Amino acid sequence: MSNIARSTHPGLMAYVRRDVSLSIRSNSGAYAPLLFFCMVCTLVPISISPNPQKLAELAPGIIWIMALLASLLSIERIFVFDYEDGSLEQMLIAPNMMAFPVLGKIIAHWLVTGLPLTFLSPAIGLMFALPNNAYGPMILSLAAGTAYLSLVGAVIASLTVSLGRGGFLISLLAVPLYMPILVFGTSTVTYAVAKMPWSAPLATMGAMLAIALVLCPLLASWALRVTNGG
Amino acid sequence: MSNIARSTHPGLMAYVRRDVSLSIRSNSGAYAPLLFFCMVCTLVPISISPNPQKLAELAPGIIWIMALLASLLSIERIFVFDYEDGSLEQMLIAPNMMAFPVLGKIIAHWLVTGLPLTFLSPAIGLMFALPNNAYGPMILSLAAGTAYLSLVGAVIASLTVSLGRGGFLISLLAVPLYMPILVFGTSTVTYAVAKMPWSAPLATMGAMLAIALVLCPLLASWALRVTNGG
Amino acid sequence: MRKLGRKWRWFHRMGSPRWFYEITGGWLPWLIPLAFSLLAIGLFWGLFLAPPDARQGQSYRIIFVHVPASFLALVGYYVLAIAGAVGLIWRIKMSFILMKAAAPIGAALTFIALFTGAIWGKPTWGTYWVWDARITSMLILLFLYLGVMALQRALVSTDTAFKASAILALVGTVNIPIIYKSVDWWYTLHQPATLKLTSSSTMHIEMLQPLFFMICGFYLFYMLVLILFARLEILQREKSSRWVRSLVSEDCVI
Amino acid sequence: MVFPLPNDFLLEADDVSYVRDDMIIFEDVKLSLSEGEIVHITGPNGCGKTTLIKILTTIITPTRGAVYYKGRSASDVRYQYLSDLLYIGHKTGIKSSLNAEENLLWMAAADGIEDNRIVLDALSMMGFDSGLCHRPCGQLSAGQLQRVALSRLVFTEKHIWFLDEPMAALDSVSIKAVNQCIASHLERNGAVLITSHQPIDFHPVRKFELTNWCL
Amino acid sequence: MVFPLPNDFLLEADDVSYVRDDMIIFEDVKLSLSEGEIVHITGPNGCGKTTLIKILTTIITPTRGAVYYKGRSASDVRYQYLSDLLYIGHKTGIKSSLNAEENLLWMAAADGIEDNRIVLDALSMMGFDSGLCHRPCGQLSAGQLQRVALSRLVFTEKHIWFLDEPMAALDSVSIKAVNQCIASHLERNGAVLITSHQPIDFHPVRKFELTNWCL
Ligand code: HEM
Ligand SMILES: Nc1ncnc2c1ncn2[C@@H]1O[C@H](COP(=O)(O)OP(=O)(O)OP(=O)(O)O)[C@@H](O)[C@H]1O
Ligand SMILES: Nc1ncnc2c1ncn2[C@@H]1O[C@H](COP(=O)(O)OP(=O)(O)OP(=O)(O)O)[C@@H](O)[C@H]1O
Ligand SMILES: [Mg+2]
Ligand SMILES: [Mg+2]
Repeated sequence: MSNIARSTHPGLMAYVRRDVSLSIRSNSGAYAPLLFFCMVCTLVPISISPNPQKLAELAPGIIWIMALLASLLSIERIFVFDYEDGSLEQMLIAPNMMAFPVLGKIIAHWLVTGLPLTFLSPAIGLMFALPNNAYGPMILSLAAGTAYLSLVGAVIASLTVSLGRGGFLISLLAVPLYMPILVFGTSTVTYAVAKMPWSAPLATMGAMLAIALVLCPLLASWALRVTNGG
Repeated sequence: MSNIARSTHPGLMAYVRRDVSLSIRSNSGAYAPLLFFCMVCTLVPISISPNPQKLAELAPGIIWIMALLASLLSIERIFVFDYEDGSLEQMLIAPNMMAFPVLGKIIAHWLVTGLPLTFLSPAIGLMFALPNNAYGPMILSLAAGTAYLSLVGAVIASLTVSLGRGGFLISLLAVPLYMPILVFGTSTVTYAVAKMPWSAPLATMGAMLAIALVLCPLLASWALRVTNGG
Repeated sequence: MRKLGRKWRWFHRMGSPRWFYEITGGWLPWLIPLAFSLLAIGLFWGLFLAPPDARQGQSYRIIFVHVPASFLALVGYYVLAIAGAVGLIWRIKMSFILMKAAAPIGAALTFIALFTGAIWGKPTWGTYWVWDARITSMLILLFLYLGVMALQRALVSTDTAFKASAILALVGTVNIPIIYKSVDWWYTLHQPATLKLTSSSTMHIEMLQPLFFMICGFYLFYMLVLILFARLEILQREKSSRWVRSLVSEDCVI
Repeated sequence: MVFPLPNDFLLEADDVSYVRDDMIIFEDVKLSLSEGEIVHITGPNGCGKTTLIKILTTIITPTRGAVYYKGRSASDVRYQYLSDLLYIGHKTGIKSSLNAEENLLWMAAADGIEDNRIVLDALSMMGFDSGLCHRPCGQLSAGQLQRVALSRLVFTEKHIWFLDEPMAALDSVSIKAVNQCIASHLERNGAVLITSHQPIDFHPVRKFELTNWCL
Repeated sequence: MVFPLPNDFLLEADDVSYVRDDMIIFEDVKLSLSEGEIVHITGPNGCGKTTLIKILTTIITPTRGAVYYKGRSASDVRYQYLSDLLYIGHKTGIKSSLNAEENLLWMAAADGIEDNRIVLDALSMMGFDSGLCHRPCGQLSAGQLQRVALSRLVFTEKHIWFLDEPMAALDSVSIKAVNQCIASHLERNGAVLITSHQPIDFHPVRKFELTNWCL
């Protein structure tokens, strides 16, 4: 009896599916971080300058900062609801490596935050008069970069999960860790705008992503155990 | 006996004191929105440009956007904790005009968000090489503007309170309403930078603040009643 | 209940979804052909008969969709807000139903206005998007519509959803003039008016006539869709009532 | 109804109905409460006990019907009514970052009590260990938290008590303490409306059975 | 301990102590559970019942002592032990945006059950009205929610059940249903560890009294 239960326990993909559908069901919907991204991007021309030339200069940095914020502000919720309703305790006593469910949840977070944001970024680029040759690098850097943000953010979120809505605490802890990827991400795009070879920063991002993909789920599940008293 | 209870029921100032002390006690502390403001402002030179001249140009807009975000992201929590722990129900059956407690909570929100942020803004301005003559108008516009943001945001927060952490929904609803104050706020500062008379936009902000001060607590308490089934 | 005066009785009967459903059922046979024929005439006239523009050539013809859509997108918000206010003040359910119906239509029209404007911008301004005062405030209008829809959808209890989104619509109305003013003012501050929408006074009379048809057609079309959406909502909300059940058993289609 | 009902009930629900999302929760509920009386609302899970209490406390507006306080519509004498009622629901309004004493002091302020001696006495009467007083309430066990919330009963001066499952999570010692509070309140001519799935042992308790309309 | 204890208890807590923030919650607790046995943990509020259950389920690591599963340290045979236990605590792990069926299906997947017929049967056995199935769980009453959570008991194939105050908020009909589940589980040689402030009416129930160390 125990063997059956073990082999069929919901694994990585089940968690991905569940979390994606949960955030689609949730009140604000899966499009929420996307909306935030759009809303905040529209603030920029209004408060800084509507001049297309100036906007084009700002575009890479602004798009990247806003993507970072959208990811940062939604990562808080990756574990906190599970903590509050008791699902996290059930996850802790599930008979499998906890890193898999955790990775599943991280992937789900990226699927509802980073990925749609990446797809939407060309529209924002258009509105910000970004030059044509920058779109490709922008999309690639955002796709890899937001995945990294989700991974690293999850570790921070698992450390602060027992604080309830730690809210801004998470931003204090996460922003320093996010900085390197922000630098490489914006350089990829600004290099492309300046018609310089942009593959070096992008490759660095890829390498960082690969390392994070291995380490972060392990670290996050460890942190979850510790913060729950284990 | 009922009269005593009525006259002594915690009023506006009691709520201000309580909410301020609650957010000082909370895990992330009262300094949280402030930290967020600082963290995010530091991202700008990294991702856009460290050039002081460019930064000076961006400064009014960036400072204002980040102040708006800090206010927006913290206003969500003005009623949601009270909703979750049942304090809001107790507020609804308190024998006094509900607009007073609500105004008290709004003032408390401003005291822990808008006001410290206003005091901190000169430091950010300094880092962004803002010209000297712009500091006064910046402080004045931020003080009035963040108060307006807290007031209008509270109405939106009360509409979404029953959605739990509606999270980003609040940003969709609030940002359009925040736009005018953003325009006037940044204009005040940019006028000052350009050595033009900046009293007109500031006066407009003052007028908007006065109207919001009267209407928003009423609207918010009405909305709280409605969203709780009344 | 207090005895109602005659006027008030009429007012409250109008608030009954069933009354609305029955009366608008009689309008539909007129409204549908009228709206579609006006649209057809306007489109045909505008696209094929009207002369090309002196400066813009053929591309200006998008005006026949763009202007009516922009116009009704603005009007639509007032419909939404007034319906919400009436519902809140007089507690009329029908008014809330109309408000709920008005939101997606308004959002769609706003989106059409933005989309056609963007398409038009490419040949005339050489770019799809520019942060012009009018365009920006149109974008904000879209957000306002989306906000009302999202709140409506998110609140599960229908009564609460109606009241809350009505409050939101009201707050938005207060803000629309402020938004418009502020954005207008912001634009003129930052950038000299290099790009300006061609003013209607310069428009040729032969272009104005089909435009007039299109605007009337859009108006009727708006009414039509609003009524259809409201009827659908009524059927959904009153599905357990006797009159809707008998309707369904008669195999009536909306 | 235009005229107030000619009676002396402290509280009366007159043909109250509530419909939520096209589902009738209950219909035409008639309920009255006099001074010195305790009414125990019973009924299966989901029959609408919590909803009824929230309607009586004016948090929720009923679809039809009205609540009368001393013969006058509760919405007419709203503030007078509200300043005379105490409601402790499933969610008790305790802040998890404040400790027990601070929480209770805030609640006591609603009764015009600013004295922390009274509050500490109330806590010890409910069997709340004074050694826990310095801890934020978020670190208390389920029962300890409920004890803190119910300490209000010791010092409140409100007339009508609405208690929604106050005994859940309490051990037998604390249940006795709560019962004692209720008994002395009834003696002082107070009125209590209580829901509980556990039996309540007062002799003159009037049961009010809500049937399950949903089914 | 280096060697596994030479006995056949299904579960055993061996001199478990727990200290939280320099406060001793309990010390040297010895507890054993055999197949077909039900143990009722009692004690006043705050004596550490919930903490003890969390230690037994390995969520919390004890300060001293260890838990043994079939004579071997639970941390050594961790996955085997975990795949044999079921824990329903104060917080039940129900998602408020999913409906009852969806919630249970997810939980059933942990037992290798993918059949929604089984889940629906379980719900109706716990007296959960099928008309409520389409509603998100956030819209259920306190007792209805608890019924959904406890429906797991009907179909689970786990051996050891840990139930932390399962009866809170339940009406008498559902309490009977839960008791029935437990009874048939015991007959099938399962083991149950339960905390409850209400009396539990099985005849061979073994009480385990936790004393309040804090005081
Ligand atoms: C995305 C971009 C655009 C948006 C959001 C937009 C929005 C609007 C709005 C709100 C109106 C007012 C409707 C009314 O009050 O009757 C309007 C009218 C008009 N637009 Fe656009 N527009 C856009 C692009 C363009 C472009 C590119 C052109 C052509 C160069 C254009 C030409 C016109 C004209 C001729 C009118 C009618 C003039 C009037 O009645 O004042 N628009 N547009
Ligand atoms: N998160 C926490 N942090 C610190 N102390 C805690 C925490 N949770 C519980 N405690 C303390 O640990 C002790 C045991 O708590 P526990 O929840 O195990 O009690 P319990 O026996 O389940 O009580 P109840 O009958 O009220 O449910 C209590 O004194 C409580 O104050
Ligand atoms: N927020 C809500 N939205 C929609 N329906 C709800 C909501 N809360 C409760 N209900 C429904 O209303 C009915 C009455 O709920 P209520 O909480 O009043 O029951 P109750 O008698 O207190 O039950 P319990 O004994 O379980 O506490 C239930 O059928 C429930 O499903
Ligand atoms: Mg209840
Ligand atoms: Mg416990």
